[in-house]
Amino acid sequence: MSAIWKHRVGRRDFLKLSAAAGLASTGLVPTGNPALAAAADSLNFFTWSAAVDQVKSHLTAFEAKYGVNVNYNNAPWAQYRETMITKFVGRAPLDVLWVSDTWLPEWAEAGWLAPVDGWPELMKYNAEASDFCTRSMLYKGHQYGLTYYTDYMAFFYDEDKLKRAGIAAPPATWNEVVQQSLKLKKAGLSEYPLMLSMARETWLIEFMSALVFSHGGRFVDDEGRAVMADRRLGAHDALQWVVDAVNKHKIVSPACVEIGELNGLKAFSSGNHAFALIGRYRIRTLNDPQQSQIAGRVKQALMPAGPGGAHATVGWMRFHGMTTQAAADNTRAANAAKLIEWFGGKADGKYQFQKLLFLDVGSGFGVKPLFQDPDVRAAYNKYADIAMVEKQQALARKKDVISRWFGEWDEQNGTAWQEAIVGKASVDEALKKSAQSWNDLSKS
Amino acid sequence: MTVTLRRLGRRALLTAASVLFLTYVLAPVAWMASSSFQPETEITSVPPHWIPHAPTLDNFRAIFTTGEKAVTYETRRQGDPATGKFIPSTAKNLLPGMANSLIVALSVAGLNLLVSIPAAYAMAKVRFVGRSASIYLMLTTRVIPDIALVVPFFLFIRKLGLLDNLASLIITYLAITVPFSVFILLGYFESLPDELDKAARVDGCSRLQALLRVFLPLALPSLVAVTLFTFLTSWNEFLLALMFTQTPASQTMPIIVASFTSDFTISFSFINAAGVLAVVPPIILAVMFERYIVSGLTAGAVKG
Amino acid sequence: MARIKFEAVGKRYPNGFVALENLTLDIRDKEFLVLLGPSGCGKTTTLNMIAGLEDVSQGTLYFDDAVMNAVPPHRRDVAMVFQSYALYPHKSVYDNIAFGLMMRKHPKAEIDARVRDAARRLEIDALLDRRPSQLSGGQRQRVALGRAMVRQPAAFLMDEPLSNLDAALRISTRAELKQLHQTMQTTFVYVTHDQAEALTLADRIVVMREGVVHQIGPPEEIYEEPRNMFVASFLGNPPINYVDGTLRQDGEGVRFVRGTLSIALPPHVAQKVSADQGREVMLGLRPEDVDERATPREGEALHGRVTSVLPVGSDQFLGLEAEGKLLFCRVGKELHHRQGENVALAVNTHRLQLFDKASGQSLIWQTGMQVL
Amino acid sequence: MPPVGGRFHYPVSAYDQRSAMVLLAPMMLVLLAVAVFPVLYSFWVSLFDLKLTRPLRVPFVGLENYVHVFRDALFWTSVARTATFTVMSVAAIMVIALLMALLLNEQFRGRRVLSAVLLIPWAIPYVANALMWKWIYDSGYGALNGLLYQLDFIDKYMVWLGDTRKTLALIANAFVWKEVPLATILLLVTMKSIPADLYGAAKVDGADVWRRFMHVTLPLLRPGFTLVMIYETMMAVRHFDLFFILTEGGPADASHVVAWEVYVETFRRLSFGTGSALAYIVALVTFLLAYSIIRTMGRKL
Repeated sequence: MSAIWKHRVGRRDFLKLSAAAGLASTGLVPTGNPALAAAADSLNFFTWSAAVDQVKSHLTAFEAKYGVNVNYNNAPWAQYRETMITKFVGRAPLDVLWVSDTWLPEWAEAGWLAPVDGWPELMKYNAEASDFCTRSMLYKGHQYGLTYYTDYMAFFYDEDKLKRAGIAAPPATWNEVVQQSLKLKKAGLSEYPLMLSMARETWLIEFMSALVFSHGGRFVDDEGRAVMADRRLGAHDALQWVVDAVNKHKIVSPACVEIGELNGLKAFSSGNHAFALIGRYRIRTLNDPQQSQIAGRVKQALMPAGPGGAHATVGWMRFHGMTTQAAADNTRAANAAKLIEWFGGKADGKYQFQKLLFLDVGSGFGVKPLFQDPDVRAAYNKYADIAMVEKQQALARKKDVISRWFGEWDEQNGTAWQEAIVGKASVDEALKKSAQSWNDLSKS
Repeated sequence: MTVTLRRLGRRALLTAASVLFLTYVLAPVAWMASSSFQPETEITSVPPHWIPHAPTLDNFRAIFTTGEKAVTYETRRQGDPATGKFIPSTAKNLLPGMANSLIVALSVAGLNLLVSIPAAYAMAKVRFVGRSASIYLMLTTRVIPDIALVVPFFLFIRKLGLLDNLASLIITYLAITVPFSVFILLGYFESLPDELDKAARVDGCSRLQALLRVFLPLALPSLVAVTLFTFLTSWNEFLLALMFTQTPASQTMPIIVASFTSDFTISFSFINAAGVLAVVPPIILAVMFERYIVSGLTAGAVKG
Repeated sequence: MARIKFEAVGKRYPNGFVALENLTLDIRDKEFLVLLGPSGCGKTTTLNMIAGLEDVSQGTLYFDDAVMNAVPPHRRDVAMVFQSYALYPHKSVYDNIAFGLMMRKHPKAEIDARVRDAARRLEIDALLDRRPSQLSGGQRQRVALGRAMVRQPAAFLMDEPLSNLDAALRISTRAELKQLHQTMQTTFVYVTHDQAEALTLADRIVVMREGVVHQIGPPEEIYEEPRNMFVASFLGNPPINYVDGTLRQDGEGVRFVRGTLSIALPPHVAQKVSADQGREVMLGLRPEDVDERATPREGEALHGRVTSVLPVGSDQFLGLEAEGKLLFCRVGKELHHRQGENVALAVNTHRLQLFDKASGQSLIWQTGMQVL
Repeated sequence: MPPVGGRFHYPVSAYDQRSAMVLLAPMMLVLLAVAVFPVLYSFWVSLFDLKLTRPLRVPFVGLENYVHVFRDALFWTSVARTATFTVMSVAAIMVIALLMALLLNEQFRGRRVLSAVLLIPWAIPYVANALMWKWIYDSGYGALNGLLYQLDFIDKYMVWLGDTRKTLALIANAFVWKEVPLATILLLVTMKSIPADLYGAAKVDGADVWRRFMHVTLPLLRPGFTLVMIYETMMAVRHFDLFFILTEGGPADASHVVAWEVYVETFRRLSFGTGSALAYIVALVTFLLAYSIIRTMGRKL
């Protein structure tokens, strides 16, 4: 039973229940509840379940140094938004958490996240951070945290397969992707040469953005108007290309709508494909013999360009944020700031965590000085072409759909794209639908 | 002659049917079990190995050997949280999750008996104003879809500050179990002769005493059935748990298992291992208490 | 020890069915009262009301002078034997018998003494450790009796306790019950639909039908002086013969006439009906009330043709067709009638019953207490 | 002093009434608190535009949420999907359950084993069931592909859950596999209740096995079938778990059933107002079904 009592189920709660049972209308507006108020001398830190060991090791050091104990928990990335929102509205004790750039407006507007620009010791790191990162943490002129990691969508290819198909250079345009894929197909080197994950999950928007940007299109213009349905400026070319790749050229598996980023990664790493759209940092895994059957053969090329496009791709930002409930309590706020600095800034004068993440997981960092770090360069050269990495990074763009209503729109948009891919709707219909829901939501 | 022929034919037919039957029911489970013993490299082989060539216990080991030791820079696993074998870092949550499920299931089963027995007895043996009304209430609540309860429950649980707390599950599971329990018991009590009740009361039992001293001992089989159902229902429940729990502190087995599918690093064989662990307890219960379950199910369902 | 009094008691169910109508009945202390009637006549309802198992929806029920309407069974000092015996399947015979005393918190030693004593008297002391499922019907019935006996209740209620026993056992148990009543010195209320049981056991019989009491009285009175055709025909086996006809006034008195059949009514009857010249009536003739040896005198002769001869050992029954009516008569087994032969029997006119054809009420035994 | 003669009072003893109330109190409390109140409350909520992402502004909108739901094309899609899923599943369940019941109704060695094994699908959690089938259907390494490939039914691995034409049927299959045992048990009970002499009589009339089945078994199984049909319909209409784990309503809207729509509306779009409006509609529909249950089953009251 102890577990129950640990969670403070007791006479108290049941009295509360029976009392509340009588109330005809429990308030629709949340009210705080003492039962779950956090102890001031401890912090609640919540992340999605990535780099867990790296986080833990870095936390151990933190606790040792400041004597603040930290309750660390994590949830799968796929359910992270739902989980966090239920925690916010449930007033669960929570001080520091990982935030994805796409959720910032929603969470800031709802008053769940607190700006951290009141803390000079945190702001000072902006000087050394790439301004893409800093911009991604801004909302309405306030900065909401410090970096966890930043990365972009990369285009990988299996050098070996290309050679065997007699292909000299990786594709520079999406058109070449088709040509080369057909070649590979004919050579029997791969059933579906291009690995594309189009399953409805949190990753989908990153894949779609990469495709759209590299085709020189936009979902939304700078004024926040939906242009995705626009045949010239919009996502039309990108989506049309995907639809053809699946249905006309058959170079992308029709199963792509059920394959998430992770299974895509595994499929690619087990050698089923020749090309893949995957988060840049995955190249470490892909070239690690322990985890990949094509280790050493995976190379990065610039994101292919669409007719009207350059080689642009999408970049994303994940960062450490502070909750309003923490900010409201001086001691907790102070500790939270310490923790954010420890992870997002320097720990003991070094960008410990950023480096750790890079060395162990390979995930990209937004702090420029690390590029000069010898260990980092050494590691990079082991499995990647650092020049290419930086070249593509320069072409990475912030998602243009980040907004208060992103969460809701994402649902609609995901469905729309899939409908087009499985042929239940035309490209135009799909994009019109998506644009429609954007406009409705932006008015609400 | 023809008789023996027919008997032979019959036996052949029955055997064939039985084989089909067993295949249909067992094959999927068997495949899950087989997968759970395969290393990641083997499980991704095409076509699949129906029987593991290099059986391994790694997946189960990952679940059972999870000391919550402090991780330092030195002791950390390098690479992704699941270097190499794709075993999710959350593997260690499975056992606590099962513990949570156990606590919830036991509490719900207990509360069910407490609440349902007297009610069922009253409905079955006492003539009182509002009897049929209460039976209707019970029958109606029995068919409220859980999905329809989610929103009000959520707001309500939040109001009580019980989100991410086992209590929220225990309370809400009553909604989906109590009507069924009452139903089964009602059916059973009704099947016991009224004269027993009368005899007991003439012998000096109050209503409560008649229930405790005479009916309870006689209702034992149905009590077992009810306990089993409420236990299994709570042990298997997914939707409400998904809504009301967010951290391993309160997440039950189904949630943890489901979370593996959407976790960063996913191992097919590991998920199957988790699946195997999830099905073992219910299967044991089901096979052990088959008799009670069948009788209970029929008692519970046949009347609607 | 108790006197049980029903005062204008009624029982009506929500669905409007009336189980009992305006029953007024005074059960004397230590009396053996039998409630007799066909199923659905309200006898069991009446019994359950005494036990407190059914609620009195109208009127008042007294034990001695205490109003019992609202007193639940476990606060009434009554014991009951059920038709199905309703033994507790999960308890041993001993515990079954002891249960009532336990519930009433008697000291252990006393309980034990009483249980063993009762067991001895019922000759089931060898069975005390058995479970009901291991007992024969007769043994179960005894356990049920024992369970009630040990209580030494103010009232001892029995609901068709013998109906699940085979014929032989039933007869012998009757005697024992009678004996039990003597020794227990308490009020017995006994429900049955078997008139023979009623006649043998009762101090008084209450004949009921469709929730209404038709007659209350000692067995012989009920048998000899039935107040109406229902009572007359419910008791007696084979049942009383009815012949419909008219009353005819003549010189020396009143006669019952049907075709050639013409019977002179005895004075005590005649003077009751002297007024009713030409009235349509039913003549009730019990099978045993014929005298086959005496050559019938005029006015008491019953002529008929033998249609069947049924010897029953002690004596025999004749099926007799007279005036298009089939009558049954009991005659001595020494005479030898053959089918088809014509006989003349002497009717014992003093034992005739006479009813009004329309109302079915007796023209001989009117009383004020009928409620038809 | 109780009434002597005269008017009737309701024929229930005060004592029984009291004790019944006491005995019922706990259940009543629970049912009111966790079933009746929430249902009413969700109606109350459905009258507000409640968005969790906008915790501080909760305007009253009357029945607008319902209008919104009924105007939403996706809602009607989900209704269609649910209907298809339900019909497919229930039909399949009845057929398979009938066959299994017929088998278990025979007397032969090993029958006990079968009936014990039968309970396995019934007992295991839906989550495990879902994972199991997801893995079987896996288009890359799944058993289904493997088997069909080895048996030469297909020359290359196929897409299963990802194929919008197959999705619902495949999910239904997983559902059926788990629901069949209960249905079988219910049918079996009804079969056992068929008096043997009826078969005897039929035999005497010279009816062969098939005729006996058609003219004795099937007709007398009707109550069992009705029961199974209604019960399983209820289960199918509200089912959620499989859709969550197997397809998340996709691909596109191929498996976007009502239950999933409710989940998305509330916990993805975080719009509790419309969410509970939806939920309320579902509840009402189920209540109608419930009513038909009580009617059809003729539960004597």
